[in-house]
Amino acid sequence: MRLSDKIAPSFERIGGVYALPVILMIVALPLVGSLSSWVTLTVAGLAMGMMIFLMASGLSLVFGLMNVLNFGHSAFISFGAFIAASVLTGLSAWVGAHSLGFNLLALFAAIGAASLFGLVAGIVFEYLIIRPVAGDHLRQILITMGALIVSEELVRAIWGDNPITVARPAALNGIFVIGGASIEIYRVFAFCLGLAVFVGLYLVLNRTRIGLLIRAGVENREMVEALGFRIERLFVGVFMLGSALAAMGGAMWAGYQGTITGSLGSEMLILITIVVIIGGLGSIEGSLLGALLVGLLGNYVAFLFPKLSLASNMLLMMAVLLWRPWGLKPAVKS
Amino acid sequence: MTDTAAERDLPSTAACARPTAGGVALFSVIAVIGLLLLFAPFVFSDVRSTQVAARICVFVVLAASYDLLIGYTGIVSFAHTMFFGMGAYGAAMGLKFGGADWGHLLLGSVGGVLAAAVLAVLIGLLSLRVKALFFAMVTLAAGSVMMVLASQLTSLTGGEDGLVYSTPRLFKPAMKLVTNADGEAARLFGVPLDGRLALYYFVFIVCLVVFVLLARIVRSPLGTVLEAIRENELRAEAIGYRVVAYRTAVFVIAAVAAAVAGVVWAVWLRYTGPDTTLSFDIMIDILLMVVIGGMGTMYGAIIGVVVMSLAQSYLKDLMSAAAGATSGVPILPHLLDPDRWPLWLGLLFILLVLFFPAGIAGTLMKKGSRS
Amino acid sequence: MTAPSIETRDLTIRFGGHAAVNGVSCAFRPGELTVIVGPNGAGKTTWFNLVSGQLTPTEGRILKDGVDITRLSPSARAKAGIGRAFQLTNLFPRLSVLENVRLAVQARHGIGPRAFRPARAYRDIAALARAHLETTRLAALADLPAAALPHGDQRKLEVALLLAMEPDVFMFDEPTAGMSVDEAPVILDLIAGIKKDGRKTILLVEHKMDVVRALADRIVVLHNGELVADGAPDRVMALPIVREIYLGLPPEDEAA
Amino acid sequence: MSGSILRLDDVHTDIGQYRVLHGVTLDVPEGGVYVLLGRNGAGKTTTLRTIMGLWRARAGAIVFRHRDITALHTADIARLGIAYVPENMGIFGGLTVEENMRLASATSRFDRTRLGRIQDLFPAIRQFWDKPAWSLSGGQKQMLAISRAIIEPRDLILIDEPTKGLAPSIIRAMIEAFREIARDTTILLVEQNFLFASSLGQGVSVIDDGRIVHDGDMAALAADEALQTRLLSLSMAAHQ
Repeated sequence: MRLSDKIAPSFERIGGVYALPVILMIVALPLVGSLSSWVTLTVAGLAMGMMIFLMASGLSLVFGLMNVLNFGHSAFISFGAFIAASVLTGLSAWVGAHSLGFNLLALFAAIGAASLFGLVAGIVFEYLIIRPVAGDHLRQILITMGALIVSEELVRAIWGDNPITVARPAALNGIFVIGGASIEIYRVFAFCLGLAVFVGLYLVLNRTRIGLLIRAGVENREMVEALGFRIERLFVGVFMLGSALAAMGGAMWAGYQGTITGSLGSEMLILITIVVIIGGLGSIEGSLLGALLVGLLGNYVAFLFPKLSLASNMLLMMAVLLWRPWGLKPAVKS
Repeated sequence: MTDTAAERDLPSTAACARPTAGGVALFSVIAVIGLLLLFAPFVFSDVRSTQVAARICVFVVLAASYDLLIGYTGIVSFAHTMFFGMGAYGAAMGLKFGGADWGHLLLGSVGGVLAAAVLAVLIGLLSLRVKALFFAMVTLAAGSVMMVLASQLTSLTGGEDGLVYSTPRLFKPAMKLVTNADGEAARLFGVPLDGRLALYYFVFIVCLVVFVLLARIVRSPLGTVLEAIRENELRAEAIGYRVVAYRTAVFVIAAVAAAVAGVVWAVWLRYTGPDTTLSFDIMIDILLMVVIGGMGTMYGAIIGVVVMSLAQSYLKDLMSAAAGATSGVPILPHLLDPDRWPLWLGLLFILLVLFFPAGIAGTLMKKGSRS
Repeated sequence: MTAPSIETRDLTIRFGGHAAVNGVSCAFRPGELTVIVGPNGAGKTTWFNLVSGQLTPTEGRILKDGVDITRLSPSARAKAGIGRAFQLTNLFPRLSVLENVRLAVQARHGIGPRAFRPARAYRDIAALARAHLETTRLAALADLPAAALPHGDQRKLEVALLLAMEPDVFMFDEPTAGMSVDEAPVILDLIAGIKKDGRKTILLVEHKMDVVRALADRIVVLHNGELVADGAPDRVMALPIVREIYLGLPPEDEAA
Repeated sequence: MSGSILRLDDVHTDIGQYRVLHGVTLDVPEGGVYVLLGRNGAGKTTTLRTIMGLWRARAGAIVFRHRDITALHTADIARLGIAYVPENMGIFGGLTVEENMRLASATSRFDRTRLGRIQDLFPAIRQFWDKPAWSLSGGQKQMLAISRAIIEPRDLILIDEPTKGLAPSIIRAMIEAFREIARDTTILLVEQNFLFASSLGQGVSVIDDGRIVHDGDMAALAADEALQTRLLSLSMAAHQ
């Protein structure tokens, strides 16, 4: 704190922690050297960040509202990815058609199916796993960990132990070139979808009565009930939404990766955990920040120092924790 | 009033101070297990059973040290296998790159254990000052990165294949501790006094010493401080205990115990790889053992380890039989495939957390206290 | 006149724009019992939290026997001789009554190099703990978990913990809150006993005027985070400004 | 007075393993202020929380306007027209004063005249309208909590020790406010401060050890010092 006292005011002036992804992008430019590579990497990083945001936002939101840390969250990512892959395989005629309409239809069907699964499975999960251990963090951590194991084994039992190839819609498969930088259409699509979800979530939380209820419920659940609202229904709704977002993110991720395996869930758990820690638990702004930083840094480092790429997220997390032990933008609780 | 209402339903450690009928039964079972482990090479003649006994010894240390964290201090860590692995890899590298002698075993082991301690201090100071949930997440991330490192730094760790090495001569099967007239290893109750026996007792004694130390810690004034921190962190700080320092200390103690268990395991197996030490499956096993045995009961760790180890071999056989029997049914054989063993483990785990949060030892100790 | 054992200089803490404690300077001497009064929201408990270390001030300094302790952690301040009993009962619920007190004794006297011996073996520490239970009339309940005690006994245990810390500065935050009429005197007698010792500094946040009158050597009045009066009880209670804010005579802007 | 609005019939409530209420029977008449007196730990708060459904009665019945509400969900009880001002006030500190009020109004829109009356009653509500509620003082938070309870027309308001920790000057202002509020609603007031309670209440019940030990007229109780001493062994000098 003492050292940074002089930098702090100007840092806050340029946007505080919100400026970090931009600063990272600017710093990366001279390091990467070539503008076209930088554009490609940046677009990839932003797209990856947005997909991770989709997956992580639910984890963070559910924590903020219910004080529940759901290690089983990534089960929804995994199921979402595999369901989307199955739908895309089933709709292979649409996926392969040279028509943007049919391509998009197939993709939306896949994302829709995954999200729908997230919604439905979210209710079941909340009722069976989360509700019985409400208020007991230790048992929560344990039971959701158990749920993650079970769901991951279920994925393997249903889709097998071998990797599955995901068919990507033809129209989104292409690349367009701007000034020597090649940009994958799918990445632009992923970025836009994630951004739209973020804006929607932000508006709901800050501009609607439901959002007001949610924010009040975060502070004092009992009082919200004494004012006449059934808060557990609200919370179930939020849990379902979070699960659906995770499944949606998983579906997008499946298309992005092209190949998925049964261990997708636990792999992504680590990633979204790091994102949520960096961003600060409980706030969607924090999740977005964390996700963008992880996405961008991951891509830059993979290009600059391939050997370091795996450790880069961990190093980023350590650095953030040293600077702000509660993350960049944690939810404010009274 | 409202805050403590929930806590009042939990078992009280203070109330468990007097022996109950269940407690007596529990300690008899533990005594039997202890005796069986002590005489394992003489009771079970086959190699496989000795292997199980050694594994139980190592995992008792792992589970007990983990219970020190989760049960006594209320710290949830997912990095326990990381420390286990660091001890194992330390010993393995010493023996592999240095040579199969005591000096290099000691060098590697001390190196591994020290590295684990240093890393535990770092993680502890960095993140133990914040919330329990947060710490769980940080250790989860750290543990997984360590696993990635182990599989990537092939030149040091052998990557996915791991390291194979020899142990000091004393532990080699050909070693004769006492020779008889024919120049062969002498037999005691029909068991040859060879390197195998020495190796088993090396494992047993080291594990026993570490376990006894851990058990003494929880009964010492330090143990009460740890429980106080679990119960009411702010008040513990207010009466003069540096909570972060105590938490970090107990995290380091647990890490060192796990690393020592790793050293022993590496020597016993003569092989160290990600699957035998670092894997997340082992982390889950440890968690399950502690939860089955009962959190906050050092002796519960023993019960948990034994139950798990027996169930693991028994249930797998049962599953393959069941999978064969249901081969006509659609998805069922897939669920009953022995490879799907974690599925049932996970289910068992969930049910335990839901219905028996006190575990076997905790539940037993309460039995008979009312009557 | 003895040197002050505890002193705050320009002590200020702001939450956002709101100064909960604003430039409070005062010093307290051994043998003196000071009651801190003021309407709700005046900053009494916040000032306590600053002195015992639960909060860190935005500005100003805290001195213990002339040594700056502003940046010390709560545990370091406890070791430096500042003991605090809390307004809301704040114990170790699943540990026994004896263990609760033993923890405080142990924090005070240390366990030295004997850390590995079983806790039972520390007869000296256990004996001290039992003595404190006798003083607070809790000895019969020693083996019960703290959570099982009725409210009044939990408050007594709270005080027993404070006694066991053997501090130089005793800070009580409404020690008799929620106690029945027959229980409260036990606590008040204990406080009077500490005062008689003559070497301890006692700070007491209290609302009940009968308690204030019976015990106080001195009254400090806080209002809106600021120190507005400080002095002998009769003199302070007679000050117009105190009558105004504490007894609310002129109904000027109440809310502010 | 037009009959009873709320009746508790032999209500027993446990908190965890502790039996707190051992048969509370209470009859709150419609209109005015009814006081439930008792020393700390007597079961006052538990009684209110049981009425609100925040804690469940193990036995007995709670009847509101001829309707058994014993097993209803808290939110449904609130929707019947019962407001609750808890001991800790239940203010949402992270929300603004306006947002706190908005949550309590049925439609997110305010009845302007009603709001105006409240703001006249409690000027701080107007003054801090768009400020975060955590920045209010204790007394102001109490006023916000009460404002929240009356922003909609309610039949019954349960208020738990509103004077706790407040300076006498604020308490005096509060007495005026409560008289004003009680004109068109019933208040069930839980108190420990006898002076405050006696200046407001018409009817009174005294609770001790989880049982009602006295029912009657406030004026009679106020006049009978021996009865006061017997029933309320508490420090009445607390706020003098």
